Amino acid sequence: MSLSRDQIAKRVAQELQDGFYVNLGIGIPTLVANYVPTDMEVMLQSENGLLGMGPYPTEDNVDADMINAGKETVTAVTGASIFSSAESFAMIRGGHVDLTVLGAFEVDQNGNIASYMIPGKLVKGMGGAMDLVAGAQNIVVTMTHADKRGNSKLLASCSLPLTGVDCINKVVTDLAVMKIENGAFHLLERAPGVSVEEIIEKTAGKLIVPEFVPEMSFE
Amino acid sequence: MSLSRDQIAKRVAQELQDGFYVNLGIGIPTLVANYVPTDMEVMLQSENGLLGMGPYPTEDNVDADMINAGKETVTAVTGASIFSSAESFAMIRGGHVDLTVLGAFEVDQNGNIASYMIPGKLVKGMGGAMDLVAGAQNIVVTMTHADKRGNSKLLASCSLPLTGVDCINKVVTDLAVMKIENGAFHLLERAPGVSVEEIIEKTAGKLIVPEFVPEMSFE
Amino acid sequence: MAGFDKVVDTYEQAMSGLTDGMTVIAGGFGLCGIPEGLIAQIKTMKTSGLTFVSNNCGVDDFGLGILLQEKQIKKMISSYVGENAEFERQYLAGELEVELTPQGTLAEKMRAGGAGIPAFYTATGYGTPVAEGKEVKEFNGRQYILEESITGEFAIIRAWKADKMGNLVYRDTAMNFNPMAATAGKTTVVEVEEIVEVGELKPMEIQTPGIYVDRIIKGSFEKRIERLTLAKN
Amino acid sequence: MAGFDKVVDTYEQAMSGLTDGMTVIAGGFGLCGIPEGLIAQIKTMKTSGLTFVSNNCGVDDFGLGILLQEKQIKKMISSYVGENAEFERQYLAGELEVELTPQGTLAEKMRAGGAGIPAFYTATGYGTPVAEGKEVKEFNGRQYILEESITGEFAIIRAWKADKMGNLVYRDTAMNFNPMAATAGKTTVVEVEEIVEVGELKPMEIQTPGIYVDRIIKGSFEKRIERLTLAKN
Repeated sequence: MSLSRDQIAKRVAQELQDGFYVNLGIGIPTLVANYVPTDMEVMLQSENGLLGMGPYPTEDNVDADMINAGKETVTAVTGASIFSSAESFAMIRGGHVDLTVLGAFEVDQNGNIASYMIPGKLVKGMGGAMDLVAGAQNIVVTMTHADKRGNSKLLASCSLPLTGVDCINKVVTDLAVMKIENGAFHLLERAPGVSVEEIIEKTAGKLIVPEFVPEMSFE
Repeated sequence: MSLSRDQIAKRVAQELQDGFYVNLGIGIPTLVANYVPTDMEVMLQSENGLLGMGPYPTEDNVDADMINAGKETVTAVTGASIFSSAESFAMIRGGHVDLTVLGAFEVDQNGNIASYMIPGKLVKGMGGAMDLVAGAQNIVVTMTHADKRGNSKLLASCSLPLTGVDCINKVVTDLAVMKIENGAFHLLERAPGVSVEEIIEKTAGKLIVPEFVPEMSFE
Repeated sequence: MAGFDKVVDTYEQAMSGLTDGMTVIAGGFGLCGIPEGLIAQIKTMKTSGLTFVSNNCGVDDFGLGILLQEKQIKKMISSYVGENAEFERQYLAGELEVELTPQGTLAEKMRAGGAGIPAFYTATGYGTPVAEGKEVKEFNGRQYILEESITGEFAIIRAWKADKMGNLVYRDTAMNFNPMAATAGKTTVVEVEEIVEVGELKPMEIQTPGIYVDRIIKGSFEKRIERLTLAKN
Repeated sequence: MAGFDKVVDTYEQAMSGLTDGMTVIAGGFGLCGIPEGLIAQIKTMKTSGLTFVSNNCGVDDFGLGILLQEKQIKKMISSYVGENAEFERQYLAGELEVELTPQGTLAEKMRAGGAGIPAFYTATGYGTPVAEGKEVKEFNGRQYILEESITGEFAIIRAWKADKMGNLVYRDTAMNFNPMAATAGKTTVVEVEEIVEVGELKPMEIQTPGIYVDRIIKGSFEKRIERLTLAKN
């Protein structure tokens, strides 16, 4: 069975470590915040200038001046700091964020990512995505393994305009966990009940498959 | 009579305007603060991170954490702000300071300045001087017209290593006020009782002398 | 403090000197922290052919979007310009130029512009459409592109409090691009929620020193929320 | 907050990992805002061949000067290195390398290092000995030189207060180079006057977010004054 969005988020949450500063993109990455292990603390960075993003506010404490990078109203946790956009991206560009999780249209075997622009459609802009992929040492991309027509999104070479080059280390899809190294995807785990064959079939880029591929564990 | 250090400072103070942000270097420039006209307000910038430098402290309010760029204990005026060295030099380099006053060993007719290094002597460093001369739109140099042996310090071309090129607009010496423009010094005023001939004699660089050279006024 | 009193009474005074074809750096992220009254004044003035440097372009009927409606904007330099139907129409019709710039690069371009740094290298955008036509240079085995800084004839920003000398503090994430924008305008105009006496803001709490600020006006703000998101139960 | 508790109890722990030949970025201006106890710990450790990036090099018997006395410093990257006789002796004897860097360029090199910007252009130093061997480029009719950023294996800084997560506030002009130095170290160690509980420092008052800080130690400071200057009664 392919994973649900929440299950993908839950699997990504296993990449967290106590004391990590983490930037979560819009969509599935945002859900990761719901699965931070209870014995662990992480600080969420929002690139509009907030380190220590908290939950959404109650109706009583909504404040138009407290939003996240997705323009949603949020709160700040105890220990949070607020700063300018230049400072926020100094943090990101300077490699100080421990883990960045974001979505993508395509990822390729060389760690390139395409996530912001589909030619022919209106270009809305890259926002902070290019800075995030260029700055982070440790990036996890979350996406479905293939698009709705069954075309693989894990390619030999991205077909869409790139957001960044040679920057993605790890991909968590609805079917598998893979790392990217030396010009290939390396299959690390498969979703419970998903066959290695299905993953091979839906991966267009070079895929290295070890002898034994464990199922993801969610206990 | 050539001007005293205090008189030079007094003459430089006439370059101030109400509402100016001003950076005063070490030595004669520091004295300018004593001659700010009483109907005028200026804010003094100290490049270690203080905008709104006040007088020296009394013994009771000395604070090791409140110093100026000359490492002297100082106070802050009402309305002062304190910031990092990067922010301070962003201000300076970005041309936000209205007037900079500093000393020099030599100035030449092309607006070059040498002020930090005499080969053969120990090099102590340029501190913030290179940033100040590169950043300011409006710089006044204060110095004696000639050195102790009578050698002119206003040259066709500086002989010492430069602090900055093509950056000095105005020079106030013990003998004269000059502007620098189009590759020449232009004599604007002479010290009371000092002859135009003496100024010509002590100026090695190209000097343009108008028909009438007024004496400085100190009323 | 005559020479340092930067408070103006009317929006006309606040935006006086803005003329057709100028570049305006605007603070704000989405609709958060935008100088609402200064934008409205530009609409009133009907100034046109403007280039705006702003992370976003508001929504159809609020923020910079209202200047799009009036066709006063020639060009936008932004990182993200969704949420705006009129923007889309003008862009597709070729009536509006857009220079998409990564958000962090945009913030740094403003800061650099204010700080007298004409250009800097960044890895952001290398190998992407953003890098087209830009110089590439290698440092420590990695490729970087050269990005030039941005300044404008005007900067329009919002702060929380200003003292009369223009020392500013911001309120929470309404800070965003405002401090950098403040440094990058030849004339910087700030619209604030509150004007306080000089001395009320302490030296260490001031986030933008008054040296960057030319005019201050007290505004009143709608503070529209773009995406109201509440905790479940 | 186990994972975010950065407080250490001993100077040994604070400087653990520093080894011969490393580059250390140090905050402070003159003797103001220097991490006195961390410097003393480096003396105790006898680590040698160090490169220090610091605006100044202390005086003979205080600040970084005490590491000069022990010949632990191989190279200084500074803007001003007067007030130090042993410095002069070692420099003239060829025992000490010195890279003089304009003060604003030095501050910006640290900031850029922390911000992932490998190099930037500045007019500062163009046409002077500082420009030797550096790339020159013209922007808008003016000449600028390319300056590369600086990072170090360690940064040692002083702040006024830290919460246990490493959020920092500084005290008056003891701030100086400390915030930039904090960002430029692979391991950043801060010595503070006071450690407070998380939450005591408000989000908008924090000057260095904890993300830059790895270790915190409470120090006690002599705070020697280099030039006591008093008002004339």
